[in-house]
Amino acid sequence: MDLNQIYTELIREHNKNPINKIKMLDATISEKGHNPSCGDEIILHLKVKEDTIVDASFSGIGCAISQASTSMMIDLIRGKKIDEAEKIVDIFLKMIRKEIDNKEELEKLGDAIFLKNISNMPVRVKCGVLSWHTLKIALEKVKEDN
Amino acid sequence: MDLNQIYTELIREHNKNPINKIKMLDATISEKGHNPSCGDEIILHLKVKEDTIVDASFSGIGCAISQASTSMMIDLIRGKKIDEAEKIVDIFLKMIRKEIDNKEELEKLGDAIFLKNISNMPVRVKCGVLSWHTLKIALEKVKEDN
Amino acid sequence: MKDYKADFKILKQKINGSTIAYLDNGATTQKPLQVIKAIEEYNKLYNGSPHRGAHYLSVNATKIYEDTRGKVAKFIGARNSREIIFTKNATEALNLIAYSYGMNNLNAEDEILLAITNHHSNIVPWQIIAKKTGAKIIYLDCDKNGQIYKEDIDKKINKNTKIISLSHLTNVFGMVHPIEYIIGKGREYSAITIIDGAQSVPHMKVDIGSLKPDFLVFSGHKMLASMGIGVLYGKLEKLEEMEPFLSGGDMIEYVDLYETSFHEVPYKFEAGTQNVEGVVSLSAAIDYIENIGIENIETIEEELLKYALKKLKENKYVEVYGGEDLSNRKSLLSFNVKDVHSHDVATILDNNNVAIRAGHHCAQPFIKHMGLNSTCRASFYFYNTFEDIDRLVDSLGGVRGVLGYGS
Amino acid sequence: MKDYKADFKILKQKINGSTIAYLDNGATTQKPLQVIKAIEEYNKLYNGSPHRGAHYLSVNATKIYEDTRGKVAKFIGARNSREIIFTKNATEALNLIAYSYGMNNLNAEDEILLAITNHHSNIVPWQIIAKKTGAKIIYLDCDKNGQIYKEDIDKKINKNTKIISLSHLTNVFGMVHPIEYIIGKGREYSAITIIDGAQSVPHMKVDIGSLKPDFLVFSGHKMLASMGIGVLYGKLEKLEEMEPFLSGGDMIEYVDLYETSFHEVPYKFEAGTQNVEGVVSLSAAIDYIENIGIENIETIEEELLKYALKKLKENKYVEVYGGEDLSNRKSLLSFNVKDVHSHDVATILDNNNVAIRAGHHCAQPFIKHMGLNSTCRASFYFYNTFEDIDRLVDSLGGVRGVLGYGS
Ligand SMILES: Cc1ncc(COP(=O)(O)O)c(C=O)c1O
Ligand SMILES: Cc1ncc(COP(=O)(O)O)c(C=O)c1O
Repeated sequence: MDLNQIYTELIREHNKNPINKIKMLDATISEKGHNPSCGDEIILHLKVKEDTIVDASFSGIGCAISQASTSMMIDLIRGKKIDEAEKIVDIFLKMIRKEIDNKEELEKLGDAIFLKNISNMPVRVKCGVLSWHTLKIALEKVKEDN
Repeated sequence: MDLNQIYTELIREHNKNPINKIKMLDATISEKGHNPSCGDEIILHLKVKEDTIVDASFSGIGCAISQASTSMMIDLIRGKKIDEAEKIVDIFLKMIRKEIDNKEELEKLGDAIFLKNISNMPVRVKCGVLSWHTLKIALEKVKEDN
Repeated sequence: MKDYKADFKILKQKINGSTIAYLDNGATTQKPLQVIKAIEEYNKLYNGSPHRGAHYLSVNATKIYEDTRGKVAKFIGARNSREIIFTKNATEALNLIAYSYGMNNLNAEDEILLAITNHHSNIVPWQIIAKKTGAKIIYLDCDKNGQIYKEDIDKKINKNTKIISLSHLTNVFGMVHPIEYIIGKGREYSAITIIDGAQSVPHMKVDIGSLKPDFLVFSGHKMLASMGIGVLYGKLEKLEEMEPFLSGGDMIEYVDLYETSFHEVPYKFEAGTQNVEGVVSLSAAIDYIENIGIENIETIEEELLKYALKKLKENKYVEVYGGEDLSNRKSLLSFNVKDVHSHDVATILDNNNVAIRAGHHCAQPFIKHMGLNSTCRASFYFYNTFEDIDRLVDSLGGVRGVLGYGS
Repeated sequence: MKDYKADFKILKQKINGSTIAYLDNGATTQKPLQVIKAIEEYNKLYNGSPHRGAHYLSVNATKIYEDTRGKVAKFIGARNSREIIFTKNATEALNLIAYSYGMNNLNAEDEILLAITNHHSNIVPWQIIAKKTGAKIIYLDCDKNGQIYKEDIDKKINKNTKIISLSHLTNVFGMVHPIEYIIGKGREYSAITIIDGAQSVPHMKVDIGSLKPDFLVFSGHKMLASMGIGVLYGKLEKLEEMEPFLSGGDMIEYVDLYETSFHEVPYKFEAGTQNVEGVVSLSAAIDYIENIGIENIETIEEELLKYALKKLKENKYVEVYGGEDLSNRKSLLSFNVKDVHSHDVATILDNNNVAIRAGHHCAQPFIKHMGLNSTCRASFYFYNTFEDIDRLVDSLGGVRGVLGYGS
C-alpha cells in the first residue's frame, strides 16, 4: 500500500486547514456522529431552507481521514438540494463498498473520489464514512420535520 | 496393565458374594459415603460397644472395586478396637498414596493389601478409598459421642 | 468406507500395541490434521488481537474472526451473521441465555419447561434462575426409550410457559427430540425455545431457517474444533433486547465513570479478548465437515449405529437402551452389562483400548428417572469404523469373565 | 541479547519485504514454537475430555489439566493449587468475582473502590453490580503520570469499602501501582482486594505468598499462551464461601430436579468442558518463561523501556506520557505525535510494519481523566529488540511528513 494514495495532497490540506470546521450558531440541525471504537466524534451542522442545504460545517475530534472526509463532503453538499445530497451520499457509500464503477456517477463526488482507496483499509473505512452516515441521518430527520 | 492385578480373585469374590452387604437394624451408627462423579454410594453400618466395633456391614451401590474394598475392610475391622481400626485405615490410605512400603505395617491390612494396585489407576482410586474415608468419619463421630 | 482416520493421527497411534477404538465422541471429538494445521498456521503467521488494532496482524485476526462468524451462520442456516455469538462452550451459551434473558424476563407466575432428558448444563442454570426469579421449573416426561411425547408436551405447555429448553439430540440415549413440534407449540404460546444442539449440530443437518428456534447452542470441541470455543445463535430481535452478560473490553461503546453504553449485537455479548485461535479451528472444522457433507456423516453414523445395535444384541448379558425404532435415534447408544457396574466395564474396555464413557453422563435426573444408576455409552463420529464396533463387542464379551461370572 | 525471536516464526516472516516490529504485546503476545508444538502434540497424541472418562485419553487430559493447575499455583506463589480456577480470559475472571462475590455480598451502604486507571473489564462489571446492589463506586485519582497516590488512597478507603479492585501494572501508561500498600489498607478495613494482573503477571514477578491479595486475575494470551484461557486466583476461604457463577456439567455433585449440590472448589467454578488445549499452552508458556527467568524478562524490558524513552525524547514532536521516574514504570509506554491523531500514526507505522496500538486502550475513563482523546501505545515483551525500537522511532520521524506538516 502506498501511503500517498491514502494521505493524498487533498486529504492533507483538508486536515491541516479545516476551513469547514467551525461552529454554526444558526444551524437548523446539528447531528452528532461517532465511532466508539476509534474515538472519532463529529457534529455536523446544517442550515436547511425549504429543500436546500444553504450552509454546512462541522466540529469535533477525529483522525485525518474522518476530518478530511467530512470537510470534502461539506464542500460538495453546500448549496445542494436535499435529494441531490442524498444521491451523492449514496454514490459515496457505494464507492466505498466497491459496488459502483461508473465513471460518470463517480464524478459527482468531486474531490471525495480520492477517498476511494480507503475501501482497501478495513480499519479506516469507518473513519471515512462517519460524516456521510451522519449526513444521511440528519437529512432524514429534516425531511420528517418538513 | 494386567487386569488380573486389579480384578483379583479376592475382589471378584467379595464383589460376587458380598457377605458383608446387609442392612443392620441395630447399628449404633450408619454413615453415608459417596462419590458423586462415579455415582458410587455406600452406607456403612457399625455396631460399637464401648471402644470396640462389635459388628459392621454395608449397603449401597457401586463398582466392583468399591464394593469389594468395603467388604474387605469390614472383615478387617470387625471386632477391632476403635484406635486399632483407625490405625488400619491410616495404613491403607498411606498405601494407596504410595507413602508406605514397610512390609510389617502392610501386613496389618490382610487381604486389603491386594488393593495396592489401584493406586496406579487414578480414576479408580476414589472407588477403592470410599469406604475407608467413610469409616474414618464414622469413627470420629463415635468418639465425639463417647 | 473411506479411511477418515488417516486424518486423525491420534487414532492411528498405538498404545501398548493397539490403536484406540475411540467411542467417546459425545464427550469430545478428535481433530483432523487440517484443523491442527490451521491452528498452527494461525499461530505462526497471523496471530493478533482482534477488533483493537490498526496493524496487519490485528486486521488479519479480525477478518478471520468475522469471516468465521459468517461461515457459522451459513453452516446452521442463519440469515444474519450478527446472530452468531462466540462463547467458550455450549455451557457458557446456556448460562448467557439464562442470566441475560431468563433473569430479566421471568417472574413468579412463569414456568420454565425443560425435558427430563436434559444435560446438567441445561438444568442447573435454570434452577439458579428459578430460585432468583421465583419462576417454576416443569419437566417434560419421557417414555421408556428416553423419548418425550406429544400428549405430555401438550399438557405441560400453557400460557405461563415462558421458556422451553431441551436437547435436539439427547446425550445419554441418543434420541432425536421432536423439536419442530415443540418450537411450533412455543410460538403458539409465545414461549421462547432454546435448542441445545451440542449433540445434534456435529452429527446432523440443523437448519435454523426452517426450524426457527429463538436460540441454539453448541460446542466446537464436539465437532472437530478446539476446546474453548462455543456458539450461541440467537434471533436478532431477541439478542437486541437482551442485556449483556459478561462485560468488559470490546463489548462497549462509551464507558463513563458510572454509566456505560454497549456496543451493538453481537459484540455486546463478547467481552474481553476473544478466542481467535478457537474460531480458526472451528472454521477449519466446518470446512472439513462440509467437505464430507453433513448428510454423508448422517449416513455413515446410521450404518454404524445399526451395526452396533445388531452386534450388541447378540450378547444376552448386554442390555441396550432406547428401543427398536431407529428413525429417531442417532450417533450414540447407552447400555449396561448384567451384574457389572458401568465403571468396571469402562476400565476393562480401556484395557483393550476401547474408549467409552461410564456414569451419569451429566444427566442425573434422566438416569434416575429411568430407574438406573449409571450406563455405559458408546458415541460415534464419521471416522469410526465397523472394526471399532467389533472391538467394542469383543471386549464386552470378556467383561463378565474378568469379574468371575460364567460368561 | 539472545535472539528470542528465533522461537517466534511470526516475527521472522517478511510482510512486503520486512519483518514486523511487533510492539502490541499489551494486547496479545506471540507464541513460541515450544507452545505451538505443545498444542499440536496434545491434539495429535492426548486429546480427551477431562474429569469425565475412565479411558486413556480422558485420564491423560485430566492429568495434564490438573498438573497445570499446580504449575500455575507455583508460578504465582500460591500455596494451594485448589486456589487456581481456569477461565477463558481475565475478563471472565473479573466477571466471576463481580457476580459471585460482589452480587451476593454488597448492599446500598457499601463502596467499591476502583482506580481511575482501570481497564474496562475492571470497571463495567462493577457498574452492573453497583446498579443491582445499590453499592457506590468510588474512584482512586491519579497524578499527571497516571500513578495513584497514598493521600488519596487513605482518604478514600473507609469502613464502607468492601471491594478494592485495580491493575497491578496499568495498560495505558504502564504504571506499577502500589498494591502492597493497598492490600494492607484493605486488610485493615476488612475490604477484599482484587488485583488485575493482566499486564503484570507476564512481565514481572508476582508473588501471592508475599502480596496476599484476595483475588488475582490474568490472561494466558498475554503471556505466550493461547487465546481462550485465563486464570482466577482466589483465597481458598473466599472461594469456598462463594456461590458458583457459570453452572452446568462437571461443577456439580448431585443434580436433583429442583436442587443441586455443587462440587468442591475449584471445580465448582469450572462449568462445562474445559479448555484443556488452552491449559496445555499455558503450561508450555510458563515453562518457557521460567526457562528465561521472570527476573531476566524484567531486566530485558527495563532496558527496552529505557532505550525507547531516550530515543523518543529526541523527537520534539512526540510527547511521551508517564514521567521520568522509571522505578515504577514497566513494559509499555503511551505517546502522541503533535497535530496527528493516534489512528493516523498507527496506520502510517503499520505501513512500515511497525505494529503499535492506537485509541483508548479499553480505558476511556482514564483517557478522559488525563484530558486526552486517545494515545499511541508501544508495548514490549522480552523478544523485542533495540532494532524494533529504532524502527518505531524512525517511522515516527516520518509521520508528520506524511500528513504534510513540516518535519
Ligand atoms: C489491565 C488489563 N486488564 C484486563 C484486560 C482484559 O484481558 P482479556 O481481554 O484477556 O480478558 C486487559 C487486556 O485487554 C488489561 O490490559
Ligand atoms: C446435550 C449436551 N448439552 C450440553 C453439553 C455441554 O457442552 P460443553 O461441556 O461443551 O459446554 C453437552 C456435552 O457435554 C451435551 O452433551
